[in-house]
Amino acid sequence: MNEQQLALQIEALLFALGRPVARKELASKLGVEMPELELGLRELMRATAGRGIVCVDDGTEVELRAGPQAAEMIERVRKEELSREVGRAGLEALSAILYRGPLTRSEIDFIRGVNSSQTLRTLMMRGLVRKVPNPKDQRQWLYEPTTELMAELGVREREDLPDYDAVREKLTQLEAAYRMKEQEPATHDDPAAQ
Amino acid sequence: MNEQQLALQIEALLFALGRPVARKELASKLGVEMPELELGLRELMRATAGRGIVCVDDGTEVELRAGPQAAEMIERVRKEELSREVGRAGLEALSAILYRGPLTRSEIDFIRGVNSSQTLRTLMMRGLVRKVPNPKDQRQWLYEPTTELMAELGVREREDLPDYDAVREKLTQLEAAYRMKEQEPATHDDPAAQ
Amino acid sequence: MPITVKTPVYEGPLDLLLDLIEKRKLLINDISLAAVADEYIARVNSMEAMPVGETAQFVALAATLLLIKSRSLLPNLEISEGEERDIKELEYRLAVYQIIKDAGRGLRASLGNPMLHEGNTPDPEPMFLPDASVTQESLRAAAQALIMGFPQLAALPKVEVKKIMSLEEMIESLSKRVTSAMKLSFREFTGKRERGEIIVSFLAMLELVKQGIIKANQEKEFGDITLESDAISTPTYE
Repeated sequence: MNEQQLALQIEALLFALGRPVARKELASKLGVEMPELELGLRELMRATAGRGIVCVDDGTEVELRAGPQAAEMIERVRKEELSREVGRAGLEALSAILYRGPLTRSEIDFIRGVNSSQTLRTLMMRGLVRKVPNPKDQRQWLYEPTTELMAELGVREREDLPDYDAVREKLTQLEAAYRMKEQEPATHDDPAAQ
Repeated sequence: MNEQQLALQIEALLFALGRPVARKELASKLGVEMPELELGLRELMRATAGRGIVCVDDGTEVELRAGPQAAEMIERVRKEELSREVGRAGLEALSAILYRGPLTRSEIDFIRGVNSSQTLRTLMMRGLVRKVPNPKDQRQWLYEPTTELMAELGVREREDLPDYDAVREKLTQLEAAYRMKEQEPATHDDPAAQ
Repeated sequence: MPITVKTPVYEGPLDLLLDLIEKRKLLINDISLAAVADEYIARVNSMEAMPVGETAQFVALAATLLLIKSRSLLPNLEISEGEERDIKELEYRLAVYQIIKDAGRGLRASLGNPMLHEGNTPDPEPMFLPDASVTQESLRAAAQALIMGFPQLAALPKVEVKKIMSLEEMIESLSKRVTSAMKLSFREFTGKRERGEIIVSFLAMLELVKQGIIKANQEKEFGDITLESDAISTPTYE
């Protein structure tokens, strides 16, 4: 691998891992020796200087971050995002989790008929739902409402939601009927990625 | 803001949000007009081509993804391989949407000669297509490709799809020929047969 | 990850028809459509029981093919504007479908390309930010939307049954018109036979007449027809 190729691999790996990574770990994951890694890192630092995504190096660990020129803008956008209403998608996902939950992401996708990963991410950032390991399958996450959400809704438990039993029953029936009819491969369960 | 600066801001914002973002949303968050945004986007597409992090464009939304040269390494590190099997019905629907889209469900049914609702639902659950209101008729939905679909096909934009221009061209010609024939007066008129 | 996919042999009537045309390496036009009509109908005939909706779609296309074939054999057969449109539309749909299906093969290959993996942007620590629009009522309404969002499984077949009815009418009226076009009555074929069987025999006979293998005689107007040939079984009259 030449320097450019190595820089590319380092950049992609840091992006995929999304956390600070020690030089040693980088070298072992990429299967290169330390001196080679240093060359690749130097090339990456050079190539990302003054860009939207920069490589930050504290001497031990390296990490990708949004460029400093964009920090102010990102701060503003983040605030805006969280002050927005959760919208239709958010309400649907919340109601699936409340009435039918706890559910895995693929079960929520199935009930809604659309991919819900971004919606769930927003709901989690806002502290409305959280994910807990599925006791039946440790590789999966289950989504459940937070206690803060329950308090905000003024219900002590999910059973207190309007028409809880009827809605839960109806959704269960529809799911069963639809799964049976489905001939195509359904969603595969996400292995605790994210 | 010049193109480079705008590309930097777009890159940083996409990185910070970590999800696909619609062009409109980008423009409003960055406080620029659409034509300016397009220039910035084009610059970003150009600047990230062949790098570790690339920009993927589905025609409506854009998202940052790891470059194709890093695919194998990331799969190895993440120890997971995404199943990208979609089945024949799914492939036909995807190809209609990519090469001819955006399309309504009945347009997809018309092309395939069979009901596609089940197929489309499965594709939506996997995040490979999404539906958006038809600007021409708010009661209808249009199906569009997603950045997830582009990423799973390993392409950054639609123009990189196999034979994209040739297929579009063929379809346009066919349609033009068909419309012309439709307007020709029929040779026979037999109202009794109706 | 292994997934079991139950793939039907044909995705639908267009798929079957296109397959028949491509197998013979023909271009899509009325000549090739007429050429594969018999085989299409024979295939549909031999299909195992299908859901009502699907059968209707296969049979509806058979009707158009039948019309195309009849016209190719009987140039003086009157074709209505609507039927002319159906034929043109079928050719157009088939051509578009062929392109889309081919492109789908290219996509399948692309699914084997190295993919562009997702990044993993770390999210900021969650903080509780309530949203005034999230209430018991709005959640109940969203649940209702979920319930309504499940496709209505029962609604489809009803519409399709209506299509079958109109197909029978269509075949009926077509055989009347063909009769007058070639001064031939098909009483024989309007008995209690299976629809598919009627169509196949009907087409076979048209073919034979065209090729001059059989000669049709009619004693008087609206009278029965005598088919002068040993090659086919003598018609039975009721």
